[in-house]
Amino acid sequence: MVWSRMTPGGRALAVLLPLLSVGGAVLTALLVVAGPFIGATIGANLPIVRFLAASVITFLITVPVAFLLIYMEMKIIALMNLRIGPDRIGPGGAVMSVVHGLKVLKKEDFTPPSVDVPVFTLAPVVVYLASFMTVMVIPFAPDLTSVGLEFGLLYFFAIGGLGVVGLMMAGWSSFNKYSLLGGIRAAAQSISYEIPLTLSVVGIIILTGTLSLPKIVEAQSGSLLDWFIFRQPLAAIIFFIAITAEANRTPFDNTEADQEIVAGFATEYSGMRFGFFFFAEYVNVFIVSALFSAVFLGGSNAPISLPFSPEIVVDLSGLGLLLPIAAGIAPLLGTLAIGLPIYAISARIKAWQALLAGFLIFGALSTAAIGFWAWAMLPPVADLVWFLLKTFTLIFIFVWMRATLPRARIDQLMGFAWKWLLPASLLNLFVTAAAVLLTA
Amino acid sequence: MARIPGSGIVRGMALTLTRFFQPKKTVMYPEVKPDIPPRNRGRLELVTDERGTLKCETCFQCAQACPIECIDMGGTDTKGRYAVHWGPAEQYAERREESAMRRSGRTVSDAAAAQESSVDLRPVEAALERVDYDPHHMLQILESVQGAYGYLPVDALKRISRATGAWYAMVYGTATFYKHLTFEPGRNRTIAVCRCANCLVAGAGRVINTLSFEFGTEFGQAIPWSNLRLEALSTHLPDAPSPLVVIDGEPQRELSSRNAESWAAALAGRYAA
Amino acid sequence: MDRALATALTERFGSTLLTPVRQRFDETEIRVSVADAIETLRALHDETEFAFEMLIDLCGVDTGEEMQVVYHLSSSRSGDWLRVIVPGIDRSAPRVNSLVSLWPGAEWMEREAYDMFGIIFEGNRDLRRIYMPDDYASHPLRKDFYLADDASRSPAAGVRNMERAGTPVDATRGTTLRKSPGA
Amino acid sequence: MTTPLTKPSLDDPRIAIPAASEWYEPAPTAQTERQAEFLNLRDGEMFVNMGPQHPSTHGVLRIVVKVNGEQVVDLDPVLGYLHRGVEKLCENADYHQAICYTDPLEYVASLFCEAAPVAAFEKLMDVEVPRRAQYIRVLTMELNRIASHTLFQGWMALDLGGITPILWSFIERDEIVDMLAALTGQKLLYNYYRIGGVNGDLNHEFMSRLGNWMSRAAAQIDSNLGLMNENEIFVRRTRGLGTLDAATALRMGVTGPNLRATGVPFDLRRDHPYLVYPELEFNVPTRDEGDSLARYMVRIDEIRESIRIIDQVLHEMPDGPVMAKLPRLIRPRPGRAFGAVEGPRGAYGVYAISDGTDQPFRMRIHDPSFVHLQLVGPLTRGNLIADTMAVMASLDPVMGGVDK
Repeated sequence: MVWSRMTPGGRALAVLLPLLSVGGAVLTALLVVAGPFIGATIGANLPIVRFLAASVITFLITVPVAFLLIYMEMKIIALMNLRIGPDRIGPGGAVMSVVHGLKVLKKEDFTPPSVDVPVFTLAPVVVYLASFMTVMVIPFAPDLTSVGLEFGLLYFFAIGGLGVVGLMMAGWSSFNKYSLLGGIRAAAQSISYEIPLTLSVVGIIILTGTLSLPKIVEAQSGSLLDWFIFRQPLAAIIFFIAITAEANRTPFDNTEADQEIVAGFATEYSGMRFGFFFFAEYVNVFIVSALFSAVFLGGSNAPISLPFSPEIVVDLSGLGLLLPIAAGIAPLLGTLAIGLPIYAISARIKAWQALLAGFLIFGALSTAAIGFWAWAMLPPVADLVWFLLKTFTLIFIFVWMRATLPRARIDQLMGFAWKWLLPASLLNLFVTAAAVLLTA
Repeated sequence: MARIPGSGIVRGMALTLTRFFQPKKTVMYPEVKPDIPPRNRGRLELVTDERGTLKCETCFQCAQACPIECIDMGGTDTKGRYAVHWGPAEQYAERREESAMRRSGRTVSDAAAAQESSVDLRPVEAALERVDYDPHHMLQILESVQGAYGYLPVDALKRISRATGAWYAMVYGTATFYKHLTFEPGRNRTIAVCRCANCLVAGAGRVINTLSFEFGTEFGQAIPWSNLRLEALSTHLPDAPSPLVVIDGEPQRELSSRNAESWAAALAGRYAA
Repeated sequence: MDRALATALTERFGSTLLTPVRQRFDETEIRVSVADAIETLRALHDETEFAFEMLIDLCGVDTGEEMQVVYHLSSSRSGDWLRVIVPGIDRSAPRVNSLVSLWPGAEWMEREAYDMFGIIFEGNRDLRRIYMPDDYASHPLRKDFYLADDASRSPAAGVRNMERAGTPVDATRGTTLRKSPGA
Repeated sequence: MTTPLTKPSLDDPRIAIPAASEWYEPAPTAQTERQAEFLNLRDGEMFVNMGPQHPSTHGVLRIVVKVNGEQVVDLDPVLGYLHRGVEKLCENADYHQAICYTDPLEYVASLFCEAAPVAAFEKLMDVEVPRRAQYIRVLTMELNRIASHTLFQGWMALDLGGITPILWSFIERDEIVDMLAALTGQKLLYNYYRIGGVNGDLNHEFMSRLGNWMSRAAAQIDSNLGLMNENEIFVRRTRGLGTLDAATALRMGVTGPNLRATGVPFDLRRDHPYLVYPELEFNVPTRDEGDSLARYMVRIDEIRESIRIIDQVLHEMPDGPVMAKLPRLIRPRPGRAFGAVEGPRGAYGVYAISDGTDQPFRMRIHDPSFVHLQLVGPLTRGNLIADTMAVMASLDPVMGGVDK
């Protein structure tokens, strides 16, 4: 029998190939038969489909973003501490946070016997839900936002404020005094900082006359000086401090001050429930940074217009059948073309090393070329890159602050919000309104 | 203190940023081993000379000087006899107390064993005899000792350690590990059920079944979660009623053949509360 | 060695000193009775010619026949340590007056001496065990301490509490503790 | 039927697994007047247990805090989780062995824990320490003081929520520790001082490492301090917090930097000179404020003074033996002796009584952290929970010494 002499890979292929071909045929037939019907259904229910797709995509975005942020935090703080930080798993330890996530997933999800079970179970879900629902309104680029709400800013503050309900739920239901203190701290802190946070952007709302985030970004589309950080510097400072407190970042991380109240609201949580809190925290950092760059740093607007025109129109249609042939041969030729000189340089370099280096260099070059082409051809790519660049710069600042600053005391924190930030934001609002009135 | 508010924070931020780019101090441990200073005294080793013979002259000075008695010497002489022995037990026994004994994990010292026992040790001997002085049956020994005294007297523990050669720490550790073993007299209580023919006819079997079900234990064993023991009564007490249950030597009068199950369930409920 | 200090001490406390002032290296030693102890220490602290303002150490000593309480003082006027020994405390019921009114910092050191020797300091408001568990039965640094018997007498709260069946005690008074669904 | 002693399993019905209702510790019954006062809860107050497993306790300390919201009403430190009975152990060991029992007490600066008993035993034996050994002791002690103070600086920041300074501090400390390891062989518990001298002369590796470190120590430590010293958040959290005045400090038996931060220039190196300190030139830094910031700053000033002392010692180091002639078995005449040294946390003293045998009859160890821990209560009453940690960090207790 042939089967007994086959390798495991061969057996897998022998099973999979017929299955795939049959499955593919069935699928094709279905598409041919039912295609128009599916198309019509999607077309008729476009809002629902769009909503579902947007929800799934936003949910899926949060996971890699959280992993990336956790890695960034580990690495940057380590480097600032004169350590190396994660370096074993993946290039530069980059997969470390993913492994952390897997570890958290497989840990025991322990429910202490004295907790209020429904509330305890629901709390991390509420926290995570609140943070990922706000991702929906972030204007990554013009036309690249999940839900282009007219009242995006308001939605953002409303849903963002929902997170504190989850923290309170966690703190209350855990039946632990540390958790309770953490939950109450979270509530007090979030409520206090919501006010200057909201008031500081009212000036911008007056200037732009809209609550829609894409429109606020659009209002900053002129030169660099049109960015609201230059037109509303006081508001920007207040907003930055307030989002630091909202995201519970150092120096305002009193809700989970481990030297005082162990882990605050998350003390009794373990396993993936704790993972939800942890993820939500980092997603929060990402979204507040994104919001700051959208509202104050011009969002997806480029800070400088490039001196040359990036309009490159490559018409490849004239090549006809040669195009796929060229696409197939190009990597091989490129690898050889770069690898041979490397091989010739030194006798110590082996042929496979030269070829590998050639392949890698060619890969990098072609990726850069394609990226540049995409940049030039597709405006959303450039916009997205600018937006993410600004956002991650802000995230770097948050991590940098965490590596540097000690924690403020809870009463100093509250005093700062009510005695300094609130009057300052009111002053900013007053001055803006007066200026608008006088110039109008 | 800086004049401008926030300038201290900014200076700190600048400092961390410069450190961000400075060379790192991490020692990549498994690849790079830290150098052990030549004066390190962390590891004991027997040194050999260039011809491969041991340099140790068995002068015992190291064992004598070792403050925490981690050096012990033993071995065979040239005729294969077990001759060389140096251990803290002989040398320091007379001036060591129980604290050192428990800490270092040895059998009871002579000085401690020489003290006269406050309890009659014959049941201990009997219990030890039953398992042929085998320390592997420690739990069984302790259980039967506790069965005899109702608790574990310290002198009994010492005797067990001396007789079996088990470390006192191990005996003590076993005794503290299991909850049904106790060091305090008078805490253990027994529920004894008579199993004479009269009682069995009158419903003692039902009482036993109900009690062992309710307490979750086998008949003749300690009840895991309390200091109670479920036992058989050796003989029927004179002028006692006929399903007879004796709790701590007190015959229970309310029990009759009709209410056997309910009474036993109520009893179990009373102790579980 | 501060000869002037010895002279001054002899002049001031001549009658209350149980033995002559003894000096060796940078240490000066006096002995006073239990009754005079606190008054002597107060005088040493308050009077400007001594100004022994610092209590460096307070400890108990069990000599096998009697208990002692030993104070080590330091003054800005002298480079000598002053050791005040209060000997002759009854071993079966050791009892001395507390120094807390004079040096509040002595409170824990007295608690330690109580814990280790069973010396009762009258006037210390917080005289309870400091190192050993609350229900420990004996005093470890006494010369008649014998551990194995002692362990059997002491219930060893730390370990046994975990194992002891007990109803939850309401520490917060007024709120009731929830029972878990299983209980 | 025999039941062999096998590995215990939690399925064994004889092993008690407490039911959920048993997890609550019974409230302690008041044994003293003060404890009754503490256990009496007024309206709106509750107890919060900090420790023995808590991220910010230095070692295994438990503090029962009575709080009203976030405000600390009262607190009661519970000691004994690290109690090893070192005094009892020392009574059962001979004089050389006693030194290695005291060594792990204050594990952050363990040379001082050796210096005090050695000083007491030398008085008992009436032995003169060679001058070179005295200089070596001063040198190593000052190095250890710097190691302890740099670590304190990181700890203090860590307890206030800053995560970076502790790692920078450990880098500094590691250099000193490696240096001492080259000299003594060990990294944490050196066990270097002997009755009558030190164990081994200075070696080349130690001296080269020391020279290397001295050339940049001051600048490096100053640079590290730039992170916290002027940070507004740090200063606001420490200035005016836990203020101790000089009179109270003296009454509470406070010594060391905590006392000097209240303006009392008391330093055993000055006031009860030992070794060669009288011949060295150094300042006793003091501050008048007495708050947490002052305690922090005094320690930083002390680092600079220690560097100065090391410099002088290296210039004046004489030649000669490092060990006095002594019998192998130490058997002092009956007598009493008190030896004290100025440790990084205060006066570290040993009162030894000899009865003429080779074991101390009684060995009393006085640890400054033990006294300073008493202050946490009075200093934090009325402040917030977060301040408990800040004040405790600034007092710098080491639980190994507190619990003995």
